[in-house]
Amino acid sequence: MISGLPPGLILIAGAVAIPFVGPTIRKGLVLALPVLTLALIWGTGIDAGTVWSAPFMGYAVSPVRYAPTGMLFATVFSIMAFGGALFALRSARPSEMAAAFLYAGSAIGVVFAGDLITLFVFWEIMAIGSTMVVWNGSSDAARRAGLRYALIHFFGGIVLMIGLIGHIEATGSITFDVMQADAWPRWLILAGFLINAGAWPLSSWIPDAYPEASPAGMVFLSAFTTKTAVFVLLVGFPGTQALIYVGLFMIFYGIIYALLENDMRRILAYSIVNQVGFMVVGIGIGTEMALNGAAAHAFAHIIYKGLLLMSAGSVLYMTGKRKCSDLGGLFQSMPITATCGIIGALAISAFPLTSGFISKSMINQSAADQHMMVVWLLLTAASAGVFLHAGIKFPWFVFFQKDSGLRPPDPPWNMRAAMIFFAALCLLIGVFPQPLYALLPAPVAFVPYTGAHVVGQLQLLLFSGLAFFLLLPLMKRTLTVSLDVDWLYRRAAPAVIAWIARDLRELSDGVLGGTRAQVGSIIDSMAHYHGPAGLLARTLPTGRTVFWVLVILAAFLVFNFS
Amino acid sequence: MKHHLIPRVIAKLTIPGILLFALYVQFHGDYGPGGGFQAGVIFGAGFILYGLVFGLENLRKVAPPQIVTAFIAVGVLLYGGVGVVSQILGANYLDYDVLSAVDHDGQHLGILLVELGVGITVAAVMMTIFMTFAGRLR
Amino acid sequence: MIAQFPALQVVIPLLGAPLCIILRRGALPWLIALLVSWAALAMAATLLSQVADGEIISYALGGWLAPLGIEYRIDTLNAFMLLLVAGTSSAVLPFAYKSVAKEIPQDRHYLFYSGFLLMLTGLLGMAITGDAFNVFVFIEISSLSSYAMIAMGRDRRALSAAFTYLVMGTVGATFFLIGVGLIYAVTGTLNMADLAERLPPLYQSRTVLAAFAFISVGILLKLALFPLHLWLPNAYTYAPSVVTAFLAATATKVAIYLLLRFGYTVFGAEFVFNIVPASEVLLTLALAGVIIASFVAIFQSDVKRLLAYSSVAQIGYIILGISYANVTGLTASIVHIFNHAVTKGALFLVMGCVAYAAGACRLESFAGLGKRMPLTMAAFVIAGLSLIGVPLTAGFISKWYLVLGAMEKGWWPVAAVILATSLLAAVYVWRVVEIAYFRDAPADAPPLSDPPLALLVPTWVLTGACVYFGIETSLSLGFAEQAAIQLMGGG
Amino acid sequence: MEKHWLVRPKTIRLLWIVMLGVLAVTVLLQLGIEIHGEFHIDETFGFGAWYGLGTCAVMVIGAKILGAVIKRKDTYYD
Repeated sequence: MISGLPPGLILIAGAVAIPFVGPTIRKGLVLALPVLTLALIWGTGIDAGTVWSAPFMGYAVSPVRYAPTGMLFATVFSIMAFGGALFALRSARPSEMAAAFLYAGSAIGVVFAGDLITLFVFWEIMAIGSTMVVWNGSSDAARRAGLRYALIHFFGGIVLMIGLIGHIEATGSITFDVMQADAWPRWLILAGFLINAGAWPLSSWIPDAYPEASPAGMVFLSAFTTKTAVFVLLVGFPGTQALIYVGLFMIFYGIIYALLENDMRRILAYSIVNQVGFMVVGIGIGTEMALNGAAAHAFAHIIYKGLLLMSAGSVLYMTGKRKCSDLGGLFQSMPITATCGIIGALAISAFPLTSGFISKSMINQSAADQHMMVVWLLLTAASAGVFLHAGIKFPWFVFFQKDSGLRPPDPPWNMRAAMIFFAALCLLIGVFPQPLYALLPAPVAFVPYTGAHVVGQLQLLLFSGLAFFLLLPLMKRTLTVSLDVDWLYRRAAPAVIAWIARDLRELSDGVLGGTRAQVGSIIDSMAHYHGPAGLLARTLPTGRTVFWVLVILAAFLVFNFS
Repeated sequence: MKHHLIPRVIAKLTIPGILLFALYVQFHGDYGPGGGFQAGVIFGAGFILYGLVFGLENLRKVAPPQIVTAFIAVGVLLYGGVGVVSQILGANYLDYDVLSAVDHDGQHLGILLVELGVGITVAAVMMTIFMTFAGRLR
Repeated sequence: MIAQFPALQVVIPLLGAPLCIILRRGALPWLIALLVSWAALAMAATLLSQVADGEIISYALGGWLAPLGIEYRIDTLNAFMLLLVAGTSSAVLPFAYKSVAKEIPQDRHYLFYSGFLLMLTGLLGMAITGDAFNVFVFIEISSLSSYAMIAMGRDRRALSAAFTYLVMGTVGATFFLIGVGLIYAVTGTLNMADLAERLPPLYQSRTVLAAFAFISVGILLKLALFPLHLWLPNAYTYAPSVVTAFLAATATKVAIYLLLRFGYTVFGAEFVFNIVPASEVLLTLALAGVIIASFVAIFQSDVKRLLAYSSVAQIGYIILGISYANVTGLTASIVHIFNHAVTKGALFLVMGCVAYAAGACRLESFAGLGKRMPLTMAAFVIAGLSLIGVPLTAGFISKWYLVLGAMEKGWWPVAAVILATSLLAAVYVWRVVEIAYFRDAPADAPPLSDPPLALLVPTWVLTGACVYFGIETSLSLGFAEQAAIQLMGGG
Repeated sequence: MEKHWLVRPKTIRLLWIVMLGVLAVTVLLQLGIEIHGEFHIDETFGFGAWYGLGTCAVMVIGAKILGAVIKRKDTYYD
């Protein structure tokens, strides 16, 4: 009975209830519901398979399908929802908490989807939920970034939907299973998935929108959208060669941009792209071990990236500052935040005894096993690069470097508790990887802790550290942003339209104005035709309609008689 | 029009005739030329003539607008009601055969009532239109 | 008794209208209208359940059998339209009580409800009759009463809007009549089923071609297909709230029904799509309408007007589905007729709530409404999501089928346009949401709160329907599919 | 106010020494542990060390060069 319930619905129901209950009940609710979800998932168990089907739009949809990969992702999503809720317990407004739960619930919905329609339904709800989370950053910048975020995800939804419908039309099947990227419907589906994964060129929404969310909001955002994309790629397109190259590009794109970045949360946002790149490469390699590695890395990544963002969020929450150039020396007054942040940083860098070590190694090893030397070398270089941009750069510039003079205390107890919880998880998984291995879709025969591997990794990371400190003068923080593809739709497209529009207008307006004026002029010229008094919207005399009546009538008649 | 004696006298003489003729057209409609629509127009014309000659005020006294509008409704109700009665008696809407034991009589009765409904509505509508337009001028 | 429902379906609203005039005191007219409408809904539901298995009901008025007499002929599509029209009126009439009391002078209420019932009669009649000339009669009944209803709007511009609509509506109805006259001239019959049998041998006749041109242009004007939509925005903007909600949900939809009925049943799909270039004409106009009207909607400063332009765009979607000339496209059109009626009905009732509380529906008067009228704006958001076509709302079902139909034809650029314009819908819905939720009300704004339950409940019933029909599709989609198959099968 | 012990110059010098010591140890450890790579290059002595140092330098310098082109004032989009 209850086991047939789509597990995501628990959190979604919570999202509906949250705005209507008092603060005390709300706090209990947000902590209890993720636990309840976890209990439902594991109480039902993997043997349940496809629990039920129902007719919807003439198809037999199966909203609840238990499968190993789904279980793994749902487990970490529930843990994340719990940790995030604990972190957000006091700071988040009811609307933000509700949005976050809608978001988390629909992400869990996606990973249990047994068919493409259910998947798409939850996919779109996830877009709405996450947009609401961004908006709850409640600044003007958050509102604008949220709109861009929403439009990109709606666009991704469109690409995905055309692909899905084309696929369903061609095959007659709605089952969500392994697909071959061999015809344009499948290419579109792949593209739709990759947009959510943050693949270049549509990746800039991550550093654009996520850092505008509230401190707690970004903790939630980092976990679900990109990782559900990893999930669907894992299930739908394992072994698609193109993904190796996409993934490698994402990895180095993330490193380079993170190195250039000044905003601590944008550094971490770029590092999301980087880390998802590792998973995408693993999916592209497509062997059993590579897929295991991708899944394990997603699991580990959600936790340590959540931890890093909690640490960054605590700093932002306590100081109100987010730029590296404004921060520094915080380890003295925020020891717990700093320690947890460092543990997260070590985990993301795949330091031995942390969760990243056991998961990333699997991906690297699978590349080696397949004798992909270039891929392996690049992945190894990237591991060093991760340590550079996230492993050292983030903690160094936030907690050490110069003394900014700021002496904020550690954040409130709930934030500390959430950080300690996640830090402990990072270490536990790193030391005892067996429980995580047991969750993986395929049996694991991988032993991470061999002397050679540990030594090799230590050499790599420690010498990267050396490189960091030696090259420190080259990495002086500057008050800058880096141009990215979003420049095209934030700057170039409006300017081009404005340029054309200006040419269409009288020459007197041709003087170069500020960009704002240019954008204004597009809107003006659009409004000229479409606005309330515009040509296409004006209350025209009836004669105009009669004219059109005659035109259409004539069209019919002329075509008929010719 | 108070001083125009001749129109007043002639109107007084002809109005009863017009109304009588209207009733003739109405009830003879199923045997000869005529019917509810024509009868209604003629009947209404009688009142309109009265209104033209004796003024709107007097017409309003003879035929209070509220009652006239009500008659629009009554005519429609009569028309529709006959149809509903035939339904109640077990036939289709507006199937008059069932209105009497003999089919022929039923047809006769049905058409008579329906035409009466039409006549009433048309007459009332004509009067309403006249009163509305005449009233607008002031 | 049930055998008489086809006639009663039209007769009861028809008799209700004069009854409102006679019993004009107090709330009686409203009560009559409400009861009549609910009765009509019950009958429509019964009829739909009777034709659900594909049966066709034929009812001879006055006992005169077709093709001599007037025949009411009910297949799935008719019954579905009846349900839609009666259902919408039953949902908006409870709303009318308070809304009309606020927007229309007390001494005209009885006229309002009487006119409303006539409008209902006309729309039901158009949907039920199987006689081409009878259609014209009902078009006139519904049109004349809707002109009067629009003219009752508070704003003085309502008068000019009604007048424009009157002129254009009359042009449309006249074109329709000319066309019916032409086919009568060549076939000697007005019964649709009979026409369907007699027309095929005459397909090359110029009279028939001309008749088709006149009838379709006449209907396209009534259904407000771009660029023949110019009467619609003003009419919807200035009419009383209830009238807008009712007309937006039903009037253009019944006109679309006529297009389907004449296209598929009377002239036949073979004629319409193989002999006449209807598919190309409809496709072109529909795409132009969807794109341009969506853009125009973005730039409106009056939310009612914005929604009116969105209606023009949505009508474009419906016509798009028809232009595919396949079962999926037709299903999409019919289901979108239904889903859009529910969605727009809900949105215009929200406008009614805003107009009731704030007095106007201008964009700037929405500032801060998210906090001040939370329930009303929540309904707007949900119905707005349905307008965009977000999953789990009614709009999604239509969008899915529209795209699926395009894919079956291999017209994937059309599919891309459909989905891209839903981004435009997202933008214009967003404009309202942004102002309602992200802009604070001016400091000197009078206090506002959600309207009374009498307004909120009907609004939320329709809003709930947007979600309900997005999840439980057996009613909307099931009947739409059956109707589409019947139409394509030449039924 | 006295500086935190961790940021005193004396400590930092100590840290550098310790760090260089640890670096040396990790490389020297390889003498005792045989590494079986899949490729030849990863079996070279101190592969992790020189590869990590080298690629990091490349990445930092690459980023620096790219940054010269794509960096803008952080009020660019406002």
